[in-house]
Amino acid sequence: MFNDLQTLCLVIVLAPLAGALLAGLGGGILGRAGAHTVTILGVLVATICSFVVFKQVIVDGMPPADFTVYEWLSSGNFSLQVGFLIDPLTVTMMSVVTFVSLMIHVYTIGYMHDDPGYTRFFSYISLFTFAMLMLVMANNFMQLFFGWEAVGVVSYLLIGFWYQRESAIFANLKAFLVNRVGDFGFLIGIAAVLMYFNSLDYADVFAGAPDLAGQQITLYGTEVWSVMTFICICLFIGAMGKSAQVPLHVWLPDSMEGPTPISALIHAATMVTAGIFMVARMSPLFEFSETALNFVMFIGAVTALFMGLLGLVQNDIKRVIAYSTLSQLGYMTVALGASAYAAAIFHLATHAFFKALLFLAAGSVIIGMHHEQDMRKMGGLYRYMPVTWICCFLGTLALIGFPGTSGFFSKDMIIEAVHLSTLPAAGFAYWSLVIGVIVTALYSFRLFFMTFHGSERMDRDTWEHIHESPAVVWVPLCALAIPSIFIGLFLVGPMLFENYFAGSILVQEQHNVLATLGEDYHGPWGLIVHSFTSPMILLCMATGIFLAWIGYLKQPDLPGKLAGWLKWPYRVLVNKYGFDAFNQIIFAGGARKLGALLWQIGDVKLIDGLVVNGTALTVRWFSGVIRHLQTGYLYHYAFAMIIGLVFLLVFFVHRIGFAGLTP
Amino acid sequence: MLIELQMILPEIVLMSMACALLVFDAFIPSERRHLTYLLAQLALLVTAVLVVASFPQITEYAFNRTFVDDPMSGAVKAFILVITLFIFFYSHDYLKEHGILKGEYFVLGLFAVLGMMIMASAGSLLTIYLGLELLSLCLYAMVAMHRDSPPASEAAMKYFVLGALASGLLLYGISIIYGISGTLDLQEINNYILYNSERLPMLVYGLVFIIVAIAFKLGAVPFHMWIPDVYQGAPTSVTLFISSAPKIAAFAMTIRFVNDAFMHLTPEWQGILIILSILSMAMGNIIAIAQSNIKRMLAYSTIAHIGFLLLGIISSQSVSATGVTGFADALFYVVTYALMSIGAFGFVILMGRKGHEADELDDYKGLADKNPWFALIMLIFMFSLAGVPPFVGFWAKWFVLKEIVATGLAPLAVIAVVFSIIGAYYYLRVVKLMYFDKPVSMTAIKATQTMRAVISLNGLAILLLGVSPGLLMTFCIEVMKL
Amino acid sequence: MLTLTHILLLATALFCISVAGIFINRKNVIVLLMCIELMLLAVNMNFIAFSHFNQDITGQVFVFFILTVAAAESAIGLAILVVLFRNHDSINVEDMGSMKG
Amino acid sequence: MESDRVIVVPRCLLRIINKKMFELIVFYIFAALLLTSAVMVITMRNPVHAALSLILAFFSSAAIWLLLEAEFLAIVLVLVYVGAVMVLFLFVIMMLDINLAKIREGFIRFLPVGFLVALVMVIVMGSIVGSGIIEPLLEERVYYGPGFSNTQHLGQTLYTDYLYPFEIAGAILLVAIIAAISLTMRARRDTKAQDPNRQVAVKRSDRVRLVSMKTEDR
Repeated sequence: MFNDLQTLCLVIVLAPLAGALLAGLGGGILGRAGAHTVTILGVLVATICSFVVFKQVIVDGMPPADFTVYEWLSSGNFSLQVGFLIDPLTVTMMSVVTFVSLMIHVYTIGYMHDDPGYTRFFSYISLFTFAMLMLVMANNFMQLFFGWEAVGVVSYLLIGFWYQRESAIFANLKAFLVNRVGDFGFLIGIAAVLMYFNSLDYADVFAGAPDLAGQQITLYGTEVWSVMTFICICLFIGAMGKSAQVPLHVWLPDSMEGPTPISALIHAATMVTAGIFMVARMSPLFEFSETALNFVMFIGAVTALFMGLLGLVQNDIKRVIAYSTLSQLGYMTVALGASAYAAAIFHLATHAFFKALLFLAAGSVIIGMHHEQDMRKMGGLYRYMPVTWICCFLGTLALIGFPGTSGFFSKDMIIEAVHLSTLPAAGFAYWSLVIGVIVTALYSFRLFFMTFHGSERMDRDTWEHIHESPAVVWVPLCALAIPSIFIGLFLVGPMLFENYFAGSILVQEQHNVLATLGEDYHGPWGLIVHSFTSPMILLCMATGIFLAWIGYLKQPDLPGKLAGWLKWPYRVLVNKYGFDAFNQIIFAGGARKLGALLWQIGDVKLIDGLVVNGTALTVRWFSGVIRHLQTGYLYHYAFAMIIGLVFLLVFFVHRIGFAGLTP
Repeated sequence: MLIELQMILPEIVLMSMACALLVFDAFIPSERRHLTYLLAQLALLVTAVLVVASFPQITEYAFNRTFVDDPMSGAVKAFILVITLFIFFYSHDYLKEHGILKGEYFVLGLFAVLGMMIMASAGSLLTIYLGLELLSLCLYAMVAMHRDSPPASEAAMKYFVLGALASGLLLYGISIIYGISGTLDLQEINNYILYNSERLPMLVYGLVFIIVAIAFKLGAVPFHMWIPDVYQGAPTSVTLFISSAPKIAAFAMTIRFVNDAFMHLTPEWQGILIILSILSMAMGNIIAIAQSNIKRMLAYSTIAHIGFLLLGIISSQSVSATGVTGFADALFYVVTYALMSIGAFGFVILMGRKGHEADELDDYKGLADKNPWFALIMLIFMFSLAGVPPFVGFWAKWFVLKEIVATGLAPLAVIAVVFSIIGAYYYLRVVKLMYFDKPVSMTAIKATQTMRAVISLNGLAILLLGVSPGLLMTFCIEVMKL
Repeated sequence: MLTLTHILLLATALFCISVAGIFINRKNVIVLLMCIELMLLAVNMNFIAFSHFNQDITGQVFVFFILTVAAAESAIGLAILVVLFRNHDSINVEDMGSMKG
Repeated sequence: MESDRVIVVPRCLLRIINKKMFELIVFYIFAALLLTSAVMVITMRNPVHAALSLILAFFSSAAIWLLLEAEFLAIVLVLVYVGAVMVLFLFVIMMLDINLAKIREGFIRFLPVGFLVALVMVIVMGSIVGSGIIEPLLEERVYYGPGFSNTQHLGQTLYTDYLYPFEIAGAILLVAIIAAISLTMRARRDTKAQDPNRQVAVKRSDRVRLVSMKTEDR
């Protein structure tokens, strides 16, 4: 039995890898059909095997398995292995990943049909599947980190897939650099884990966590931190990069430069959830640091609310959904902070379905509109694209959490859980999420109304050619619409309130908000009824929809006027709070672009007088100065050496106070 | 005496073969110059075999303790010889292509290797100094070797004057240490410091001068000024040489000083090195962003990497057992860095042709369209230098960071990480140019088959070491059990 | 009475003068080479002083080697100077600034 | 033989100056000479003058070395340095036709900064060295005295204890020779000398180039 599982796991991981290698290296020989056959076959095998393992673990109740497959490196007391940890959390993720990936593969045949990089593309997405599986199945930190990096690299390749576009390359570089920030935080966290636990295996680390809970670390000078807080915050910085939390979120909206449905699915349904998964996996560590949990919750709340607000002013249909993704990831992060890990994973699963649905619907609209993505040039499409219209409507309902839809269950549970949480950040998080509900409803219906209702604002040429998308596009839409509506109904009970994640997630007694919630749980219908009896959330939602109805159907000139009145807030939103500009200066821009960027910032008068401007000026001044230190003249070089010498002498010899030791 | 001679057999053989080569080269016509090259490679190979065959298991001394034979010296010599094999290989193609193929290049190269070997197994301040001078003099001459190139002679002059200044500082420091302790023997200095800690300020006075000279050789800020100009001005084959093997030798020299002689001054030299390390990482990474010449960019990248290497040396905790791995990390770092560096500069050679150096970043635009395989190899070099897994550069950084955190210098690790993020930008820019930009000219790579094979081998070595770094790391730990 | 400190101070002064010579001089490379000789002379002074006051011949042995190396060094330095002059038609330090930044 | 070494000094002087005082006076004289000539080396505008000042510096330090009983090295300094290295310097100065007028321009305006830094350096280093905490290892100063052969002692140490460094020094000199020759020796382009080897080995392809040209349209 055990060995069977081991073989099965190896097959799950290696099948996509084999597919990727065959398609990538032998693409020329295999041809297009050959390439997509081998990769789909590989992923199909992985999917089936994943389901088998899923059945064994969840249905048959097999105990969690943790085994090493291959010892990679052993030096001194430090060793690295490739190993798998198979428990409910893992198998859930495995199934989601392989299934979504399979869908991507199939969909790609149609979507990328005319692209010259066809085989390359298949190779990438198969490689992505492999990396993601390594990540979720890891039984140690190092393997997790490798999967993590590999996912990042493939994502980097995919964002820049259409490298002829200047913007794609820029987005590409940005994604990579921003993720590096997170990754290095992550790496320091892992190094700290190794230092304090002397092991990188989950089992050892989780077992040792309670002993270390009280230990302190002196960071700098007199700054004393709890070890667990330090480790958890470092790890969470990694999660912030991958799961796009403020302020490391900037790469995600730009990643929409990649091929539409594929990159959207990866960047909405699978890859970005790696951070959420990781924190859930590390729950035995996070549970020992309330500071870290507060931090997580705070960051999540900020992301959920403020990224949602940004969705209000975007006019590109894909970008609205991208910001909505950020906001929903924020909801998941808040759930993690509230120790409702199960709720986070649950929202992750439901979100995967309805967000994929919305993206594909957007893709369908874009195809119908002949690659027009600006919503200001749409309107009234329900007449021409009925199927897309219905599906989009259902997806929107799920997204705003309309009672009964899957989004309702997952999101409502998160809000309730936060309400019960006793952490200091919970108050702020709760109100952020509640306001977030209004915002979600508003931007979702804004998108819906602007696209499908109201006056027809497209030009005549486009108007003549609008048509419903072909079956290869709308069939997957319908296929996704069904789980978007119903899956929550079936999963909410078992996943949240029964012993589904037994052993894989640890929650301490005093944080266990889900258990408290479970005491009042009377089946999914009870939840729906409850939402009508205490209707605050429902009212928020209705407000949002009402505002959207007023602003975008009844009085379409109102938003413009509003923007005119509230100039300053509007600009702040349009400029995305200045994050992009800031990051460009600090991280991505480098010395070259500084001048131009400073000009831009000065031009928009966005953050005049704020820290950013000062920092940017300082950096520019600094880099300008230090580059000129290298004058090319010999005497300056010698001078620098002597100044360095004199400085060291004064600092190290005179400081010791040799005078006191004079005989 | 016989045993002593046996211990320095590799050095004797190398020197004899270098002299023989010198005579041989004078008598062969210039069109058979490649024979000189082959013989030089043979000399390296024979020496390498001798070093490996007589690999020392314990520490032994010879010639009144001026010569030390220990596992570290054996390992460092072996690494230097192997790296130099690669270097000569790339150099031969370059020199031939640019019409400056001269026997002296290889003779001086062999003498430089001899100097490095002497540094690696120096047991006395005198031997360190002489080894260093032997190396430096060869390098000065090699930089100026391309006699008709104005930048080369300018670079050589700058290198020479600053190098002489640095060796003057080194000598001043040595004289102070000698005056206080009354000996040149590293081990005896160590003992003296142990029993005369009340004379600390004077010893630190001498130490500062010595560290400054080490910093100059390694290229740590603010003693780095020669590096960009020399790297840019020198013929690429010489740049390739300077940027790799001598760094390993300088590392060995550093260990000889800080571990063999000044182990009891650890807090002091650590303090100095921390400052130098932070400055190097900061300046190297920031200024590199503004460069448009790839040789100059790689020069600043060297400076940044030296900062990281210093971190590895810092992270050894004085005399405790954990200190061993700190030095081992640094050895791992410098060896893998040398491998990446020769790869990157070798690539510049590969891209160039007669009358065209291919040292501007624009020359790399659109390489992926013209030659996907070599673009991939360059991508490996760049990613590895940037520290992206699974390439070996990542491991080098990882081991150092791990040790620096274990030493209790976590803020330093954070600084290192921040600057390597900034640093990733300019490596990625090269990748971006290769993969996403339109080519400026469609001239294909014009290089020999063997050159292509060796550079591919170099790239694959970086990948392989990245996939299984354990072997090399275990070896480094083994030899650094000082 | 002549003490060690006397000589060390003299050597230090000489050392500083020679180092100053390297960065004061902006016109003539050949004087830079002379400054280097001067610097080595200062170091030699140190060694000989220590050798004398410690009654240890090792210091003189070191000076012997420094003299040897310095001779070799100046030979190479002058050779580079000649090459430089041929290429630039000048040995002006300020003319050597083509590489910077 | 002691009687031969008598130095005639007026008795009145001997009363004031004992041997140690005398040593100190000699030291001060030559130290002053040394520092003056060193300053001249770095300030002289004409390189020939600088080289001559350097020679003076070598002479004065040789004198100080004699005071410190390093007779062999003092002689070597004069013979090798003044006799060979400095001559080489002068030779190169003469050989390169240096434009003296250009060298004289703008020197003074850099002087204050350089002087200031040099002063700081002197203070920083001098305050350490001059504080007197570097002491000899011996309690009392010992002289070898007249009967002792410095050269023999040095040679014995050099060829026994320092054999290995001695060999390395040989290698360094060899490198200097190779480098100096390979950098400066070049076949003169303007000579009319013939190389029979090349004349014989010439092929048609070296001399004649066939060019295919498009016929011109009329």
